Amino acid sequence: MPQITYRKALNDALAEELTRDENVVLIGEEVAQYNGAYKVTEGLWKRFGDKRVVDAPISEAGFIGMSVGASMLGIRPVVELMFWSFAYVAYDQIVNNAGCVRYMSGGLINCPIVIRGPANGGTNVGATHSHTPESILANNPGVKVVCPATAYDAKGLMKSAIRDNDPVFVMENTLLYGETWEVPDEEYLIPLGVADVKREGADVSLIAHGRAVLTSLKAAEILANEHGISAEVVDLRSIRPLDEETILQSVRKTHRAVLVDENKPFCAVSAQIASMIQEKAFDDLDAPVLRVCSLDAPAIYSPPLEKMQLPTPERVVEKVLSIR
Amino acid sequence: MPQITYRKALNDALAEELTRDENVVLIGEEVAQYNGAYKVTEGLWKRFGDKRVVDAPISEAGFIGMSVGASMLGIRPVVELMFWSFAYVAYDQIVNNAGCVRYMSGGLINCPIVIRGPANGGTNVGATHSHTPESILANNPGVKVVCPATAYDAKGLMKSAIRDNDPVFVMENTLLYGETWEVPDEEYLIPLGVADVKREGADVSLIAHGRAVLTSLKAAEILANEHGISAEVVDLRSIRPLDEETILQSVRKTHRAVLVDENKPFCAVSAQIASMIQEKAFDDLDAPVLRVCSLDAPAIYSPPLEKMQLPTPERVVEKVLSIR
Amino acid sequence: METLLEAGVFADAAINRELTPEKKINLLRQMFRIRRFEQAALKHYQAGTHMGGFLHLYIGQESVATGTVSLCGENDHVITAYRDHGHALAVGMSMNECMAELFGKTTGCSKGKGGSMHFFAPDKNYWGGHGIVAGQTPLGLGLAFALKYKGRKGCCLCFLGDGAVNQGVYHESLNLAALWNLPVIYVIENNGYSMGTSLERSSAFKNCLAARAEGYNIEWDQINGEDIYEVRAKTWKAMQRAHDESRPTVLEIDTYRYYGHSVADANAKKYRDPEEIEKYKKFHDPLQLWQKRLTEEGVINEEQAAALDAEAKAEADAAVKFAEESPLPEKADIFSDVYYEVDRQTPAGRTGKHFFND
Amino acid sequence: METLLEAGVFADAAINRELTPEKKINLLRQMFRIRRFEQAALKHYQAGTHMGGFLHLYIGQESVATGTVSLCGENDHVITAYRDHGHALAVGMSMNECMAELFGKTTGCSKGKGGSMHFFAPDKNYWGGHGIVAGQTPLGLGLAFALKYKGRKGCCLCFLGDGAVNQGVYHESLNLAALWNLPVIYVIENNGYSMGTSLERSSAFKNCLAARAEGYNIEWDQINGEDIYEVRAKTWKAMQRAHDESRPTVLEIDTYRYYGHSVADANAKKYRDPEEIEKYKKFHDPLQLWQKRLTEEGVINEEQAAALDAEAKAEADAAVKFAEESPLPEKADIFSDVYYEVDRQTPAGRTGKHFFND
Ligand SMILES: Cc1ncc(C[n+]2csc(CCOP(=O)(O)OP(=O)(O)O)c2C)c(N)n1
Ligand SMILES: Cc1ncc(C[n+]2csc(CCOP(=O)(O)OP(=O)(O)O)c2C)c(N)n1
Ligand SMILES: [Mg+2]
Ligand SMILES: [Mg+2]
Repeated sequence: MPQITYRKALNDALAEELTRDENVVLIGEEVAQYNGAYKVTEGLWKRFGDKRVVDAPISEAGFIGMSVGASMLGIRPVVELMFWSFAYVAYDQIVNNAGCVRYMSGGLINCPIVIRGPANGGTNVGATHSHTPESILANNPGVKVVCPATAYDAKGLMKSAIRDNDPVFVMENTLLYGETWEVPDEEYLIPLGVADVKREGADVSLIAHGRAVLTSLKAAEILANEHGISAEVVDLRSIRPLDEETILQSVRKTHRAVLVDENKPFCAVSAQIASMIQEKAFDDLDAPVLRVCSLDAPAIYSPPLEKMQLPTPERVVEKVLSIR
Repeated sequence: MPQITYRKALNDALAEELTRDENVVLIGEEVAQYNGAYKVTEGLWKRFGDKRVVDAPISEAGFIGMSVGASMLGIRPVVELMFWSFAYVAYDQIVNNAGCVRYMSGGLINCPIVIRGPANGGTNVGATHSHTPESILANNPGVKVVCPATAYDAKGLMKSAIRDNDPVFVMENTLLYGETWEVPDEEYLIPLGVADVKREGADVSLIAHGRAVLTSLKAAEILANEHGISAEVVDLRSIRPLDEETILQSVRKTHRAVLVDENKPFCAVSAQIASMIQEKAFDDLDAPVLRVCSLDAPAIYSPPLEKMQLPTPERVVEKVLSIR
Repeated sequence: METLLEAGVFADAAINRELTPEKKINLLRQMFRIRRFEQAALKHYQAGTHMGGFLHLYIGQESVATGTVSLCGENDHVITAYRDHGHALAVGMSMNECMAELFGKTTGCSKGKGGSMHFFAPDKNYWGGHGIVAGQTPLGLGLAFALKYKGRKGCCLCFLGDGAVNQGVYHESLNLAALWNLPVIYVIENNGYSMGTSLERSSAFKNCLAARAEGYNIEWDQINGEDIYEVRAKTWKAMQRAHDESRPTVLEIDTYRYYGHSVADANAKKYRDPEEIEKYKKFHDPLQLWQKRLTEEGVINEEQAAALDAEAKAEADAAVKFAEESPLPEKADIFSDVYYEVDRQTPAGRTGKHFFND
Repeated sequence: METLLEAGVFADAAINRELTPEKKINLLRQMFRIRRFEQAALKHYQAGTHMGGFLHLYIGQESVATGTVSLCGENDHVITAYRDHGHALAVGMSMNECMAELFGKTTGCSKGKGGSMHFFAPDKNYWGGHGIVAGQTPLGLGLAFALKYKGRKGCCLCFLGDGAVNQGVYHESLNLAALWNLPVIYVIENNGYSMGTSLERSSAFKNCLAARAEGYNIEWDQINGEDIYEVRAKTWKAMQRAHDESRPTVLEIDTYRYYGHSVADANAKKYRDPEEIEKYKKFHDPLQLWQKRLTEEGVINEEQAAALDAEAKAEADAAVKFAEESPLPEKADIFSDVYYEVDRQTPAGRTGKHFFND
């Protein structure tokens, strides 16, 4: 299978869906002529033109709200946020309009909109640019949230997101754009709401989403090589809808779980899942469900320090050893 | 002790702090001449005048951001949001400016701002007006969040919030404004970060915040009278900082916990606390920690239905019986 | 102040000259229907048995929705804020589905899930009904974007209040509308107050609020809302600009609300001089003025007008009966209409957990 | 196009006539310092060993921060966006603390926690350094509010870019500034581009961006940024309006950035015709023009100017050395400067759990 980058996988997904459905339109800052601040939309403006790939002014609330309105009439906007952090200036449009209009209209309306962009720390861009809002957005019934960890998942989930008839928020990662994975040439889709066991194991379940999955895989490597512990790595892929079954199956097998989450700890996705596991697999647990999150402060700039602030394989290993 | 309403308790707290510190200024829509959409600021404009009590246009991002800026120069704004739901149009100003500027300036700045207003469902005002954002805001290190359940707590917490030198978000409840409790005439403060055991019990801990505390007390009544179960009711009062010790003491005593939370379940405060309890009191638990939250859909309008959507004493009792 | 009506000038506009007597009478009928519907709603809200939440009455402003919407063709769309009953009836929604919505019944236009602020009828190009001030302004822009994208010759009439102009998203929308030549018309219904705050206390401006459009190089105009002929003539110009040039317009229509901001408005008579309210009812009431106009034109007489009013009242009473007799949603209905895919039970809707109570 | 400088007219403004030779030379020194500081920063960013994140260079725009800030008195405050190095040095921050911040060291102005976008010096009335486009605009309004509240005769200079004018919160701020008569001056540094998007592709307007102020009844003016005399003369008028009448102003200063949007800007030379960049460097460079002006005025000669430049370069090199030799924060420092009460270990800071990793 060809090896392509996470960035290229997203680019291919967008190109394929733009080709498949003329109602798909890309909107965002610098997505067209500039080819995307992170080059995810490279070449698409040249190929699909002004109508299908639209450069927007710095008015996130305006163009996201506009996209929600257009989606009510059957357009399928795929909006790029240069950083998901900028969703905060459009928060009302995202939560109240994209998220609630179907309900408030008694189901007369649906919003087939996708909002995508990077949501991660680790690039020293400071506190305001490093938010990971998957937890706060997934708090709202009516929206869907996915966090792909690999190029393969990114492409398959993005295509499903674009075809989904509800609002879907795709959270990518600038640290992954340049990483490569095997991705087949043939078209494929990955359904929302299906987790993926990225590594089989027997002694402990490492459960994560987004880049934390790669951190977990590194930790599993160390645990196997240095501690003789066999860790299973469960990649949630989709936050809402959530694949609870796969999580529970893994925990029922390993009887131990450590959640790895790049969000700040308070009310993070890992809190929801820890709460769910202890509720539904109480008697299967041989130890408390533990969490490894970002160190609980705004994202620090200093490059060597921010590295320590995010979950590291070492911190994951340490947690696992504490409940071995 | 005199009985006063939750509304009057807040009004007294504001009046006392306006009198105590000339840098305290109230800003918000209809807070002055109209006396407040919910009359919490009644009489304050008449008494303190235009400079201290300021009517604002419908520009939440603008006047909250303005208040954050003024707080950097030592003003102590107390901003009213007619509904906390409207924070969503000011979300960036609240999270990135109030919440991060201290950190990004290496501690050179602090923002002694209070944002207050009702955050609750149950009044049939629809999905966009019924958000309970305590969980999503408390996700951010740098901010503080309190949710008073009684008039006594509302006054004591509001006064502490105004004197606090960090941003504090006070979430009130329109269904409680008219309720009365005993409140002493003498001045008192309630520190942030201290929970309150509202009812002692031995068999199960009901842990809640805001109006859910009253739901829990009703449930405790029923459990005692109809099922011979002695429930302890722990009122968090403060979400961040959080009093984990009081929660854990209660659970170590009762060995069972049910969390009651008017937020939607996914990543709610109750998820954070369930996760914390199982982590820190794993061996003390005789049953999984369970949660009773609002039914997981946007707030429905239909009055009889919205009543069912919020946690009811009956649903709490049912959960408790499931783990008796 | 006396009424500003200068008969003639706007009546002679082409778009008004083509009005048949039937059409003119229909405009009067629509205004009676809006007023009677809301009077019935108010009465039953105060009875306190069925309705909850907010009830923002449009009474006094009927000519705005009636006049503007009367110009809409099959590709013209309408969206507004929470004061949405008038527009709903103007686009052709039935009193039954609207009243039932207020009563929170399954037969309501939004199945009792939206309430007063959230009336919708996409089949009639009516997109709500939105509770967050100015939150609808980029949505209206999006409807215009979709029309242009699909090559349909139409426009979106996006209504907002005089207080809503101070929400930033409205300005972002204006810039996008002008920059991308989108056929949207922002109609500012200036009733002089945002809740208890007068125009002067909420907005800084030159000339009028619509004039802010100048900064975006957008055409704008000001309209005396008590004259349906003027409302139609000037709105039509804007609609032609949208249809033919795909350019936006901002219109400011001066009007007045007789009741409080909402039924919950305790101070309705405090921040406004009662004489001011009386003056409007006496000299500027759009129903009376239109009826007077039609009488002068010999299009209608006293009895006929009274009959229209009586019909409207009867229709409203019947709607109340319909609403009262309609069923409430079931508890299970709380979980429908959240996700399209779940409602349709598509493969996507059947994959993964969507709801998290247990 | 040739330079627009018309000598004389602005040089004769009272505020400029009172400039002593020393002061004029100091303005040149400041501009050299800004340019040399950033050239050194760029060099070490590209070396790739210490810095991360963004680095937005101000080179080409030096006259704006230098000219405007030179007018500030003890109650005048400054706040800007992420392109904040020039303003930081102009208000008197040392190259050492600024360079150390870029290197993420504890000796940085923000202890290495803010980085390039977040320089602060409240003791010098400098409030940052803000990364969210236009996010600083209501903060600047708040500084003005505080000054007025405390009865201090001062103002806030709030800088923003030409792309930032399309964020709604800026418009909300304009309305509040005008409505409440707040002494804030919004200075739009119009360098023609927001990242890769030209002014024309991002904003619809009449005359210029500043003219949008008209809709709020706010005074505005447009300034040729390459002429420090013009920058000072027109900005001073606005500051007098703020000081004496407590009224806001919007100023648009035309300028140009020589480098990409940030060091990460891969397309810096794609969306702008290289000739355009060369033309600016050749005919409109604010340093060269000011040096030429001072030479004509006989205030300075070649060698003296060269010496100033050399001093600036030496200062920048020393700052790099200082930064390199400074210590990094400790892991524990991640948790300081989050809460004032915790940092001070007050009773409030010692009550309840503030951090949730365990
Ligand atoms: C963002 C936001 N802030 C505040 C409110 C509360 N609110 C509802 S209507 C209203 C007044 C709006 O006045 P105007 O725009 O003039 O419309 P009118 O009510 O006069 O029709 C306010 C403050 C809201 N719904 N949304
Ligand atoms: C709300 C928000 N949206 C997008 C960005 C990304 N961004 C940073 S700077 C910039 C361009 C701003 O251009 P301009 O306002 O002209 O200032 P300049 O860079 O020219 O100084 C963009 C889009 C951001 N930081 N914040
Ligand atoms: Mg109004
Ligand atoms: Mg620019």
